[in-house]
Amino acid sequence: MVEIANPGMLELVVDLVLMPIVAFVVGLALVLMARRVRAKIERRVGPPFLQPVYDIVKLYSKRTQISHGWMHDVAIMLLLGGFITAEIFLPVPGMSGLAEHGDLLTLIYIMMVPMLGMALGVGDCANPNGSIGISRALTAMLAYDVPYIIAVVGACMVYGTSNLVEIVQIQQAGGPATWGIVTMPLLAIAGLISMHGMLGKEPFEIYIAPAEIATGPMVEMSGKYMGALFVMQCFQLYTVGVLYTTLFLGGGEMWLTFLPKVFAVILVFVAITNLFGRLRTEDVIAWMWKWPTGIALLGLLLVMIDV
Amino acid sequence: MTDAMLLAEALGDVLYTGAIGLILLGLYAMVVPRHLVRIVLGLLLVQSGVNLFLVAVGYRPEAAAPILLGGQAIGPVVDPLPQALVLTAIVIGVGVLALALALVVRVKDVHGTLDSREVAERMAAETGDSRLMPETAPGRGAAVPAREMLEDRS
Amino acid sequence: MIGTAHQIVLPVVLPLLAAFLLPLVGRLHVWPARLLGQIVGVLHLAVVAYLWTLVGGGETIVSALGGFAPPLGIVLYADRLSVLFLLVLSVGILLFWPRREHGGTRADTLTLLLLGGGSGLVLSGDLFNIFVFYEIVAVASYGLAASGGNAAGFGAALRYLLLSALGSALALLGIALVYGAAGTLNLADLSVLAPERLSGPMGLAAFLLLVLGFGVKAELFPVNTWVPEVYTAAPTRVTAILAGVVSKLSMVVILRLLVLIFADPGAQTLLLVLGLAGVIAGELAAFRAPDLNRTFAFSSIAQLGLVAVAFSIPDDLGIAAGIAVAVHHAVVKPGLFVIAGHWTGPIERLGGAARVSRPAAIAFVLLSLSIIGIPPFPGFWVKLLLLGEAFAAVDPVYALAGAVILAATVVEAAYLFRAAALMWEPPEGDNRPPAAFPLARLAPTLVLTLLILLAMGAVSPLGEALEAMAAEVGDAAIYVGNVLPGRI
Amino acid sequence: MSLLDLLLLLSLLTTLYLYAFGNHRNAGHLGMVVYAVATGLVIAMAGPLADGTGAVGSTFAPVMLGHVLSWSMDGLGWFFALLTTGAAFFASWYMSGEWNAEQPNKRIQHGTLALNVFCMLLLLSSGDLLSLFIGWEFVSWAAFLMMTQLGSHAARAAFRYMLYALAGAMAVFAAILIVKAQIGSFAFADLRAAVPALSDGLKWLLFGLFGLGFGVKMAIVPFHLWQAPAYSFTPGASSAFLNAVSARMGLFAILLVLGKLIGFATLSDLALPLIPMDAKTLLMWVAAITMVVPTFIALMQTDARMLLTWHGIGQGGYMLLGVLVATPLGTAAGLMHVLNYASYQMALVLAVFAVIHRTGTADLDELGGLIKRMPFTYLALLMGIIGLAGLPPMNGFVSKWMIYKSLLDTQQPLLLIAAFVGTLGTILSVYKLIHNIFLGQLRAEHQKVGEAPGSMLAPMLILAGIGFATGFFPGLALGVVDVAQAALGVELLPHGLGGVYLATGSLNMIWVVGIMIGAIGFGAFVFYVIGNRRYGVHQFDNYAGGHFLSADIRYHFSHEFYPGLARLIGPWYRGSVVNMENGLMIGLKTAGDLWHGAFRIAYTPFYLLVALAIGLWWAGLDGGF
Repeated sequence: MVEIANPGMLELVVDLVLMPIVAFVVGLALVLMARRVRAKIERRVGPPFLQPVYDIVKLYSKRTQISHGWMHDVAIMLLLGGFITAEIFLPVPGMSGLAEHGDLLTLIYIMMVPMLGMALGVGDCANPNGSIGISRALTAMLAYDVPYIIAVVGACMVYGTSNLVEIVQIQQAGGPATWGIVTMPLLAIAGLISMHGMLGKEPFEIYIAPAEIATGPMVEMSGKYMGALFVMQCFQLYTVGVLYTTLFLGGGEMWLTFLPKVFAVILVFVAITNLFGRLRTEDVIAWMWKWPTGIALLGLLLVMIDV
Repeated sequence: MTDAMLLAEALGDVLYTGAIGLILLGLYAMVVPRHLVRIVLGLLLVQSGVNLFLVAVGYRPEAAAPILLGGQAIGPVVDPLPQALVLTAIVIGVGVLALALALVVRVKDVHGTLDSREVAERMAAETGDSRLMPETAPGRGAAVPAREMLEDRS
Repeated sequence: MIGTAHQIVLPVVLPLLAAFLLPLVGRLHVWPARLLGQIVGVLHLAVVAYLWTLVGGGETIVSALGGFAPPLGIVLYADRLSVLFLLVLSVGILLFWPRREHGGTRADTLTLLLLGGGSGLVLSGDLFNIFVFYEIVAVASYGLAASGGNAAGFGAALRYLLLSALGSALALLGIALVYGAAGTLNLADLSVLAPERLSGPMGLAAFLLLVLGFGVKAELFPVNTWVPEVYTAAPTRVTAILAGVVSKLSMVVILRLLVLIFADPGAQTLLLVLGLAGVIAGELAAFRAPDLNRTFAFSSIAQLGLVAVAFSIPDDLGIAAGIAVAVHHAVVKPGLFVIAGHWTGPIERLGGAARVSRPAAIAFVLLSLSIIGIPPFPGFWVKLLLLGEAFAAVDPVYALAGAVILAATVVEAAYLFRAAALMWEPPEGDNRPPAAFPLARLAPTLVLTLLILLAMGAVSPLGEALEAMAAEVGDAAIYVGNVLPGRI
Repeated sequence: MSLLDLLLLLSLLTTLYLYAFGNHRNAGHLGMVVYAVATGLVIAMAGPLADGTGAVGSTFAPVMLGHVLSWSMDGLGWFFALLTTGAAFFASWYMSGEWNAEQPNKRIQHGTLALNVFCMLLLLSSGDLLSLFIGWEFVSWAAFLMMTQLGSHAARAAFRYMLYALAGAMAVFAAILIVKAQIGSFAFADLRAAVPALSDGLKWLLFGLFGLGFGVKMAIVPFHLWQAPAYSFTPGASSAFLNAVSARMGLFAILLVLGKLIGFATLSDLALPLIPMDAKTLLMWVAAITMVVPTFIALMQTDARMLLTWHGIGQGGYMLLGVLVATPLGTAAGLMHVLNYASYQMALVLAVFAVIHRTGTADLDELGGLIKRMPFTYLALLMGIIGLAGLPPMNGFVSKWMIYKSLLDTQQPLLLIAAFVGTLGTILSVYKLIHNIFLGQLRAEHQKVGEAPGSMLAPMLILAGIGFATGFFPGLALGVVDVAQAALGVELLPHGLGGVYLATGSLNMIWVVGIMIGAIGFGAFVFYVIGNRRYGVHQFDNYAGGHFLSADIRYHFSHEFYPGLARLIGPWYRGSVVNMENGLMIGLKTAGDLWHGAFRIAYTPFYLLVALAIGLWWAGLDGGF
């Protein structure tokens, strides 16, 4: 049995409180960045600095708050709870929270909980548009999770551990030459593509398809239900960015170098997003299982030869 | 070696050849023709051949019949046992042949034919096994009395 | 030893005498004749039971008929094996004694003939007598096969007769070959002379002829084509006797020949090949059989094939396994034929049978389970014995045979349980369920099922008895020593 | 009289009693009591078994044909026995109330359940290869009896099962007879001692025969076709019991014979020619294929029961894969998955049958919206699918995590990816299950449907609760697993109440679940306190593109739930194994027809002649004419 140095009580409480808050705030900033960049590309001015906050406040304070059943409500709690849990198991500079008590694999699974919660809630709305959206979203998940998991497994093999804290330590101890993106470039590429799919941005946003299925999962969401989705988006951007940074970009030794990496990752996604149209569901799978998966398998092969 | 002995040896060979020939002839008659009486006759030929063979086994050149005259042996005799056996076998054979012919008569009565293959088909039809012969079968599981089938054919 | 017990003659003489007497008595009136037949049947059983008390401990009775000492005289030889099969014969025939059927006492006469001939067949210690008794059994069985009075019965009996008579003729040829080579027909004498005079291809050819000849009744592989026809066309009781008992008697003869005279690998291989081919052919054909009667007919071909395979294993335990398979089959199959005889017609029409007559359906399932070899039924222990020997044999061919038998078991289960499952289904479409089973008709099956269930509790003693018996049978020296003291 | 005697006797008497008097309305309650007592007996046996070498013997040791049959239960059997009696307890509970009152064939249901328990206990306590085989046959036929009870297509499925099971049993039979012929004994210890001396060919043979025989029961690919229909068309509690326990007998036997007697280490020394793979890896890949293929078949099912049972096959693959990793972590993971799977799968099957009980259908295209009418059943099903999909906080996550981790630690990433792909398929499929039954529009004909009765709700909710509890505190289940692991001779996995701590990554479910509960609580706080008040609306008050919805309008997306995926991977379902099975059957039938025809058509002496000619030729050849 490996003994884990338990953090002091106070430190833990601070981590528990701070980590989700930091995630939320950074997430808001990331959303803002995404919207501003998009506006720049489209030669618009873009929203003001606090626009994400305004949006959330507006949604929560709307009068029309339609609930379609208790699962609909619980879904919202699961969304928020799932991501908050995920943040606590995702180490950031200075705070490793509970990352020692649950490793990378655990984190991946925790990240599926809000997804499932949302799927259940949407299902409870009894709107086929929503169900179709979920069907497409889950199909897309099946598509992008394959290269994603290959990348993650490859990374675990390279680092020889699935403990996130140690993964960060290994990269920081060895400097940029030991960063994932250097030691396993192919896996890093595959990971980038699959995480892009995870964010559900173009060209992988068939599950929203406003003109076709009326925004899919969001079709029956209004008021604070929509607000919760918005909050979820903040968390999601943050989580994906941090996870990628942790796995392939050396993680965070300090916030000053850490945050730029996270923003850079998201910036790549945002930049790519605006270049593409939308792929059909089966095309998403076919493409995901062909290119990123192929690259990832090749990368894994190299890793296996190496290890 | 005298001529008589040579002749006797040759007789032994002739006996064996004849026996085998009869058996083969009988087998041919049992396998190839479809007429029941011919088949029964084939059986007769086989039995005769076997009996002849059995006699030939006991044959010794230049030996006398194994009959004791006045309580003393008269030089070399042929083996008496096969002859006794053949006697029994002939009796059995006659019995079996009689039974066979009796059955042939009954078969002709009930099936109206002496063609062995037709008999087989009719039997199959009667006992409900028509899986392989749709053209002759009156229908699966339908037990058609033999007499009626007879009339159908005439 | 030459026993003084002349009761050994009784099982042969009594029924034969009665068989010839019966038609005469029948002229006067039918019922005394029938009564006579039944009394003789029971007496036969009593004598056999008495014989068992004499040989049960491992003793043997040798009786030279007419006072001529062997090898010249005719010998009857009773050891545990022969008395066991006498017992099977006697019980089987009593259980399926002809009821009131048209034709007066004809069936009774033939049955008695079968009883006497069969008794002679297992007791004879002499090749030619075996032939004679075999013919008596054969003639009786032709008559019985035709006794159903249906058109198919005559045809089947005729075809059966032709094949069987041809087989007998060939067997006689085989006997002639043996005699020509060895100059004697006494089994014990032959056993002494065989290694010297019957070991070459001549011996093998003789064995082939004998096996093909006697194999007709034993349902051996290529000469069993009469089986489905006769078993379908003949009355149920005849089918039960022929499949259950008579076929085993021929197997006993083949066993004696194999052990005493032809104990060489060539003969064993021959028997193995024929037996295995019988297993494959029987199970596959049964798989596609249209009705229960044919299913069981083919299945008994396969079971007899198992017996042949077991006997071909050059080991006492192989013999034990063979005897076990034979006896087990003799108990199970007649019971199943009774069910098949009542529920004729396509298997697909069996729907609803279990509702109509639950005891019959349950007996069917139990007997099927035993014949497939599912623990804890006796059939399992029988198969364990057989396959254990097959896999333990030195020659890997036997392991292959074991594998084939295992595969055949699956096929066997497939066709038996297809029928069993149908019985619990409602009738298909507009079909009516099969006819209800009168308990009186089912009685033999119930008795046999009970026997099987009882045997479950006595597997070990039975097994030990079998092994002792097989050790005795498997040793040719014992036989020779008993018949011809002083030759060894 | 030992505890084992008592246990076997108790279950035998229960079988007889329930078969005779199973129609009584209290039969279910009696069953509960008996199985509770049996579980108690099993637990009482734990003491001497805990160190891994002890065993509880039976005084019943008949001598059959010179072989002494012995029964004694070691830790491995104990583990599965606990599972069996526990599952039977819940199954009996389910059958004790309203269910019991409405079934036409109560006697058969109760009787076959008791019979299955008895036969399984007999198998699990077998003390030598012969008694193992006897137990194996017993279990097969008892399961057949259970499956066939509803007749018609259930009987057909059961018949198919029977053929597979018998073929497998024959393979096992051949294997034990070969063992007997080679080492002269049926005893476990003798086989274990003799294994190193056996030749490689023989080891391969034994591996193949045992693997095939036991694998059929586990429904490993390509012997998987029978299981789903056979388990699905069995009535409620029986189906749940079969799902939870029956196929695990195959795992038990594999663990016992291949794992303990022959040894997985021996298997990994058996190299295949040409490709760099050994027997153990081969089996692992079979397990991996078993995880993936049946899962994706499950995805395409439209019957809820079939969907679940197909997943059951896939889950069996996880267990097999876990134990085959053969490290302390892997073995513990595989064994723990057995327990976990039993808890959530039973809950799932029971919930689905509760739905059938109320609505009369399990067709996923004909249900929907039942969350409004059967919320507690929904809850049980929800917890079940979370377990099945292997997501936190349920126990399924823990065992799956351990399996992944063990594969990662032993450097087998490809198998890990296969396992993960299986999990992804599971998530898709279980969402379809819960969505099509409980979410979406409530159909007009189900407006008046009521919640399942308490006697049916209680077992499934408790089972789901067990799933949650052992997810929260995996140490509870791992403690039980330790006994089996010790018996297998695998080093014990160090674990705490909350999970395992390894140098390469740890899992503490107390923290994970605790934080999750807290975070969801915070989510609830945010939801209820912040923002404006919500209000519920009727489900017809929906966005419908301008249409007015009414009860007769079908406004539910359920048929072909994953059209995009189906379009892409649809052509991959080529049914190769089905074709193989059909081909085999056709071949068999053709061969049968040929022989049958041969017996029928030709004039018979011809065969005699041919045989004679061949025989004489051969005799001449043999003797050198």
